[in-house]
Amino acid sequence: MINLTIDNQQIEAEEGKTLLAAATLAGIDIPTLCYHPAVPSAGACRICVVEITGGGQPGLVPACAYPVQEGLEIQTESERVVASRRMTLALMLARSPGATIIQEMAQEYGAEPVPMDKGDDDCIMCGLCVRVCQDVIGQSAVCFEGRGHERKITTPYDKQSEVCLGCGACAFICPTGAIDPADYCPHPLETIPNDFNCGLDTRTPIHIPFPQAVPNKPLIDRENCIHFITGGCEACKQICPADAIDFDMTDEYVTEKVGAIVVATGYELFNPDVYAEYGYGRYPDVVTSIEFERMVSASGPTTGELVRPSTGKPPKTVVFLQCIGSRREQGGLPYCSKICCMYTAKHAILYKHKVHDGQAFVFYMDVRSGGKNYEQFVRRVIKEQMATYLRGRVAKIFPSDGKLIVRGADTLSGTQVEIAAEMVVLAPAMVPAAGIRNLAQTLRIGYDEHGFLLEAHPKLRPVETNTAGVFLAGACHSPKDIPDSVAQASAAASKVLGLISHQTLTREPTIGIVDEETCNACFECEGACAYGAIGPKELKDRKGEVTAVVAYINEGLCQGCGACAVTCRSKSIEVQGYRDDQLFAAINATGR
Amino acid sequence: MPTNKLYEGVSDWLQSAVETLSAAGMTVIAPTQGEPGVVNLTRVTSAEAIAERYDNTLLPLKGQFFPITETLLEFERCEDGDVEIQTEPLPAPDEVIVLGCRPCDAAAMGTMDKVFQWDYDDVRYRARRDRATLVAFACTTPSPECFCTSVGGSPHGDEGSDVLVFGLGGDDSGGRVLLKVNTDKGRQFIDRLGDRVRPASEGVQPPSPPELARRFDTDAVKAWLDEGFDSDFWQQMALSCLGCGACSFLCPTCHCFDIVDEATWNRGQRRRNWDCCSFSLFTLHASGHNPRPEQFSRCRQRIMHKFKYFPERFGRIACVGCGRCIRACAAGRSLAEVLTEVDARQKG
Amino acid sequence: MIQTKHDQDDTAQWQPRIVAFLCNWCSYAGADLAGMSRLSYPASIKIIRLPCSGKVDPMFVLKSFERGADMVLVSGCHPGDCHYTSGNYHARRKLKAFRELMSFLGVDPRRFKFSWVSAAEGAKWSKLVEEITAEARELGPFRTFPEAAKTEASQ
Amino acid sequence: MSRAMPNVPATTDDHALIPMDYTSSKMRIASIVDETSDVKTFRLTFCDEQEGEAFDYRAGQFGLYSVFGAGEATFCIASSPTRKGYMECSVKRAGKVTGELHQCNVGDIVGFRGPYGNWFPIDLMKGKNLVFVGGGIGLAPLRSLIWNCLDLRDQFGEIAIVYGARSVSDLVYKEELETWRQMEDVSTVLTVDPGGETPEWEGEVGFVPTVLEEANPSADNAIVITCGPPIMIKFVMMSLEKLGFGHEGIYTTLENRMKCGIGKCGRCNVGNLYVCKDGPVFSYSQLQELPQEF
Amino acid sequence: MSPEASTAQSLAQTAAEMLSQGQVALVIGYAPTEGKRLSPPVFVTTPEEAQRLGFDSRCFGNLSVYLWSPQVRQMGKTAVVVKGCDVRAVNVLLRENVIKREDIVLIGVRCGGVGDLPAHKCTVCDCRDPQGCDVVVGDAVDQPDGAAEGRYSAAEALEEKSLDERREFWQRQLDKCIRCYACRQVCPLCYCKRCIVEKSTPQWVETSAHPRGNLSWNVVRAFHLAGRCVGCGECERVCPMNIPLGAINQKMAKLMEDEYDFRSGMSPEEKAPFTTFSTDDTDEGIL
Repeated sequence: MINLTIDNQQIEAEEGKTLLAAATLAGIDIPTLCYHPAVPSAGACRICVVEITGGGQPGLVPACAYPVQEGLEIQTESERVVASRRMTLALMLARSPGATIIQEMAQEYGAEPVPMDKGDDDCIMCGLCVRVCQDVIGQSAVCFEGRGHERKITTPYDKQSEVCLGCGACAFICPTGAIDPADYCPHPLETIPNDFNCGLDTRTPIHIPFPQAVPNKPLIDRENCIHFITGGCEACKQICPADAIDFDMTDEYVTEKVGAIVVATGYELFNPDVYAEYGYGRYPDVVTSIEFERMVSASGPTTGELVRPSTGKPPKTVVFLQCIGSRREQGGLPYCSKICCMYTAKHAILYKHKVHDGQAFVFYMDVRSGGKNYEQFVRRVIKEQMATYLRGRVAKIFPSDGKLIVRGADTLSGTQVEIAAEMVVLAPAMVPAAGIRNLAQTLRIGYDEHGFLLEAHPKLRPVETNTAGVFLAGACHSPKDIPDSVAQASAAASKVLGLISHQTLTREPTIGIVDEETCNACFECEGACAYGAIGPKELKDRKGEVTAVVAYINEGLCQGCGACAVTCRSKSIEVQGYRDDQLFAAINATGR
Repeated sequence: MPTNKLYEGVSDWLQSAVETLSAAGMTVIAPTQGEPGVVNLTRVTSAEAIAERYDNTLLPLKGQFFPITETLLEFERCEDGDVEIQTEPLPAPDEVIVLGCRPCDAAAMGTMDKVFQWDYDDVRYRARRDRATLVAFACTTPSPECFCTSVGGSPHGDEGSDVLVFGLGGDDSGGRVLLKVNTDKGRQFIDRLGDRVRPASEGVQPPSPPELARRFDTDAVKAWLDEGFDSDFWQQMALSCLGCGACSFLCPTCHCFDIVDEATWNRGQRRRNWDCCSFSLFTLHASGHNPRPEQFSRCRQRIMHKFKYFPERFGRIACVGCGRCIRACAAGRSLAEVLTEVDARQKG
Repeated sequence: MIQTKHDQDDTAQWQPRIVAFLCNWCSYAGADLAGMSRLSYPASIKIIRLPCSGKVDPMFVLKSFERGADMVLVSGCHPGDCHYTSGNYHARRKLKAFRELMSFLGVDPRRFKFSWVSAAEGAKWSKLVEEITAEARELGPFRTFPEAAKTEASQ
Repeated sequence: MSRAMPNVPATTDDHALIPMDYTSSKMRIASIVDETSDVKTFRLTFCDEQEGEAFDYRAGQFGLYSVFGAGEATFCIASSPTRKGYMECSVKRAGKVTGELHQCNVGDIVGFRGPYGNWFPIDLMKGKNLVFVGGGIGLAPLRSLIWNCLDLRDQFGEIAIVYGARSVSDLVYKEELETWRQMEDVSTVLTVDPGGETPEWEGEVGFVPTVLEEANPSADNAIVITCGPPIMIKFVMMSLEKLGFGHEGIYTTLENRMKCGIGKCGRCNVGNLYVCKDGPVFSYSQLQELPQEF
Repeated sequence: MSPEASTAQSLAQTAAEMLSQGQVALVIGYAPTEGKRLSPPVFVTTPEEAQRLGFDSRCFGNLSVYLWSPQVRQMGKTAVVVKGCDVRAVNVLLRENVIKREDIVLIGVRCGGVGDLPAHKCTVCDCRDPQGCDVVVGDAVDQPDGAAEGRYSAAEALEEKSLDERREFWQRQLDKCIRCYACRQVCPLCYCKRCIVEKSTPQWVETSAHPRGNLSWNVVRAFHLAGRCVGCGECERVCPMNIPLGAINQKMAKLMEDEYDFRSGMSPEEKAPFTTFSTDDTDEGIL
């Protein structure tokens, strides 16, 4: 360890560290522009100069490049230092008057631009981008070119660089934000829509899926990550101080033996663009309720500001349309999605909170507000928030003069209404999550024509399925609001606990039994079994010697369908409860 | 009235017989040609239907008296819990003439009679037997599988038949024949034929039977069987046996049967069906114990029964050498060969 | 004294006897739904409930005919919807082959029906039974399926 | 009526034939006793009173019982011919007919034809000491004879009964076993196989042959009647030899599969004998003459 | 030397070698015998007896039926003489775990067809050269031309008839059945320890040889062989009542080939149609 003094403070530092690193570790702030811990120092910008006042040769040295020495005494804000920085900044300000960080630092050090040719380049020639590209990314896509005032940062021959990966490390690291990688990069640099915000904003390949995500850790989107596309970059790995990046990590199939499965796959929204009359997807100001939800969210794309996507200005008139796809026998779904009435009312309130002078209209079929305090809530929206509820359907939405004309019927007054709206919010139907049929078939549970999963009995066994050990919770079963989902989830959880709290499993006795005397061990039954419940069993005599191998049905896995029994030619498998003699008697009785 | 008397039949005696007997309300059963190569006993009303040339019928004569399946009784469970039982009526009393079985099959009825009429008299068998007259046609061309002479029979054997018919022309039946009356029943049959048969002229003798080599000696066989129960011969002998019942079902002397109920929920029949000692389940107890668990022990039983047990019990061999079992054997096995080997073993 | 069913067949009131094998989860529930929905259908059908159409052994069908059925129906879940994943697929394959076999042996294939009826299809069930009953009535009593010979074997 | 144990195989000539049409008499189940988990004793009475009065049989004979629709099965008559007016059989559930019979209720009608077969040589047994050795359901035929002898107690010498089963719950006729135990002129030894005893069990624990040897009945002027599982019989015979019993004085009864009961169907044929006609009762010396196919 | 004599010599030599080297304990083959309609099976346990082995056009039998006989199994490792068509039965037995490949030795014999006519199966044979055998003997033989067309001719001839004609035909044929079960016993694939007809609780198939019981028996047997029958024709050959059982089996085999592109016994790894399914199976005829 090396002892030295910085700003009269005794500190210890590892040998080989720079003064800058040692100071930063000690909590002493030394400004710099061209330094980054992941990039070898060059001492290019001279902002980090400090004064050696003792213990060595006195003078100004760049803190980012000067190694610690035993007994060194350093001042970081001495007059000489400040003067030096002021001069440096003055020169920089002259060259790059537009760079925000330079403006700020210049102001801090009281630097005035020197009277020379005013530059218009934000680049301060620190070369950090060149170093990161060469030393960290290893590509050397950017370099210095020219001499004197001709000197600039560019790609070889000013052409888009074939070696550029488009990683953006240069842009990321540039202290003044002077680099647009699109200038250099031959690869298309697409923006990635942020799914959580319904694509209303973008995100980087490395991102945290949504603010409440658990665990709240960033992840790499492999499909968009330069490293996974080209094999290069790895900038994040170089930069990450915690060394947390592991490109070799892959998605895993996790196999767990479980005693119960709760299916809670939730819902998706019906895609309203099938209804051309509403113009969703064509008119930017026609949004779905979930998009609206994100817009008014403080963590959303507009940080809670409600603006029209087309103009960025708050909408003064918003029309909410309920039952988009729901309760529509033809061209839609016959069922009521149950939650739309209530969230639309909530949205009307939120809207008024965001846009005080705005007017909300709601087109509805019926207001279904069965639930504790639900009806009162809707009444409040109508009375206190002055939302206009119109009973009827909207026939057409079309743009006109920067607005959307919503033409619909008010069936209560029997009139045609036309509203010039600045935003239209659609409340699409709830549909089961994609892939639900595959899942249901995998789990051998029933589903209805829409894909909602079937409970074992609508009244008596509402959270169980016909497959023992599989339970349902939430909107995978039917449209549900949050309290209903929580209630069902609680019920499912308690069913699971009830199931696994016993030492032994109680199940229906309807299972296959093999007659070991007559089993031929052809194992054709194995092929017929959808549950993998059939396997070989060794029969042993008293001495423990294997006398025969026969089929064995695992009574925990068998569901009692009987496909094996039909496949068995020697009729060596009986299904309890549907035994051959029982069925024989039943068939005999048909002849009475 | 003396039996063993010879009569001559004129060339159309057969046609006349069928017509006369049918007209008298009798049932005439005769060998008829079915599919190519297959002759079986069926009811006929005209002599034209009768097969002209045949070695033997595919199915043995026994089925006429001991059908492959027959109803013993019918029952019905009534609503009040009672059961109504109706014993199947005995076969109708109209007379049956079997016209043209082979001497071996007729002889086999002697074996059948023994078992169905000892101690208990099987009335169903008895009724069918009593009403039937057996008119056998002597064999002219025994088939290569025939071995009647080895078991005490002959292509011209008398035993069992009421009348034995010898063809004097080439055919079995069509031309001029000599009818030998063996029993009173046979006499009655002759009487019914009227002028189509007449006492044979003096000196007319039946033709001599065709040559049929004697292949083994039943006394030697019996002697070996007396000691040979535990011989390893049986295992070797039985290896190729597939355990089917073709030999037994086609055998004119095999008589094992099963009694089963066949019913819907409230009514049904109790039936008697042919069964076979070669079947693995034949002797299986409900407990799972099987006194004859291996195929060889069942093969042994079949041979022992025919050539040792039955003779000991009833005084005659339960085999007439018709050769059906050899013709029917799926594996090409031959009872005659087995017995020839047994004979050879006994004789060293 | 002991009559066979056909002794009574030729009356004007003749009703076909249809034996139906229904899977527990779809078709039986569908028939149940038809009842709950107060849909009526002919009483000619005699239902035997099984866990799955895949449990229908061809012997059941054979035995039903032996016992005097004029028509046999097997009904299960629609393809893909089997409670046991694939029982109905197994049934479809086996019973098609069985129908072909019976037809080959001269048994009228119209006497053997197969249908998909889901738990939600009470209306389909009642309509189906109406239709097949009408067809069975048209086909008339199934006399051709062999009974045990009344007379003894002629061999 | 059948004859007892022919010394010479029967032929058709030596007596009048009995007509046989295989029909069954109807009998009503008068009572059912659950002996063990799979054995029930049925008491049957003839539906036709006249038939009932004419019915006579001897201990050791059997009959063909039928449940209409299921078929016929053979069981020995388990009650004593000295007890008139009814007949009993004990049936272990094993196959189709026995399974159906177990489903029957009191009042149901079953079929019966019989009695068939020979019987225990009770005339030879008079004045002799009797040793009954039974195992499991094999007590049923012995029970007929035991009660027969007990009902004519003064005609016999000492009577000893050795009976065992796999476990206490497998013992049949439990009440009667207790009655025999209480009788002063009958020595009754009951046993269960090791492991089959219960805490309350007061009898012996051990296999029947071992217990028989311990009981050590005298071979003098004695006749043994035994019935049980084949393996038990085998070891009982060895024990009896040790105890000095001759083969002639040991009788047992065979249970071959039968269909006709009258020496025709061929199933019970063993050697030149028909178990249904020449048996089911055989002396041990007779059995030794037979092929071992029973 | 005639081809038959040279085949016999190779068979005898092969079998004698296997037996003397202890490779097998038993060789099952054919013993052609003068004056017989059928060359019966022979069970050879010593090199000397191997001289009895031979092969000619009377070797109808499918000897694979003996491979699972308990007595044969007791004797130890067994070699069996198989024709190309018999190998198909062996393949099914392997597929259904009845026998293990390591327990048997297959001596294939190239066959130019059996029977006088020859048999139908031989005129449509496409497997005269035995596949998958440990040893193959005999001279090369030609496959008959156009084998595939006539493969199911017996079934097709009946298919062309009307329903009533077929009913009439089969009633007459099946009424002949005497329930001797020779068809079952000779079938290499009827290896059930307890045949369904022998299960009495309940008695699905009536044992009486009346028309009802006979139809049930033959339907159930045909169904149990559907997708398994290799068309060896043994059942039809041995039927003492000459019932054309082959036509029924052909019908089912044709269905399997038409619907599922499946021919049984072509390899031991195949999966039988009735142990699996396809979601694409036809819904035709389903209401």
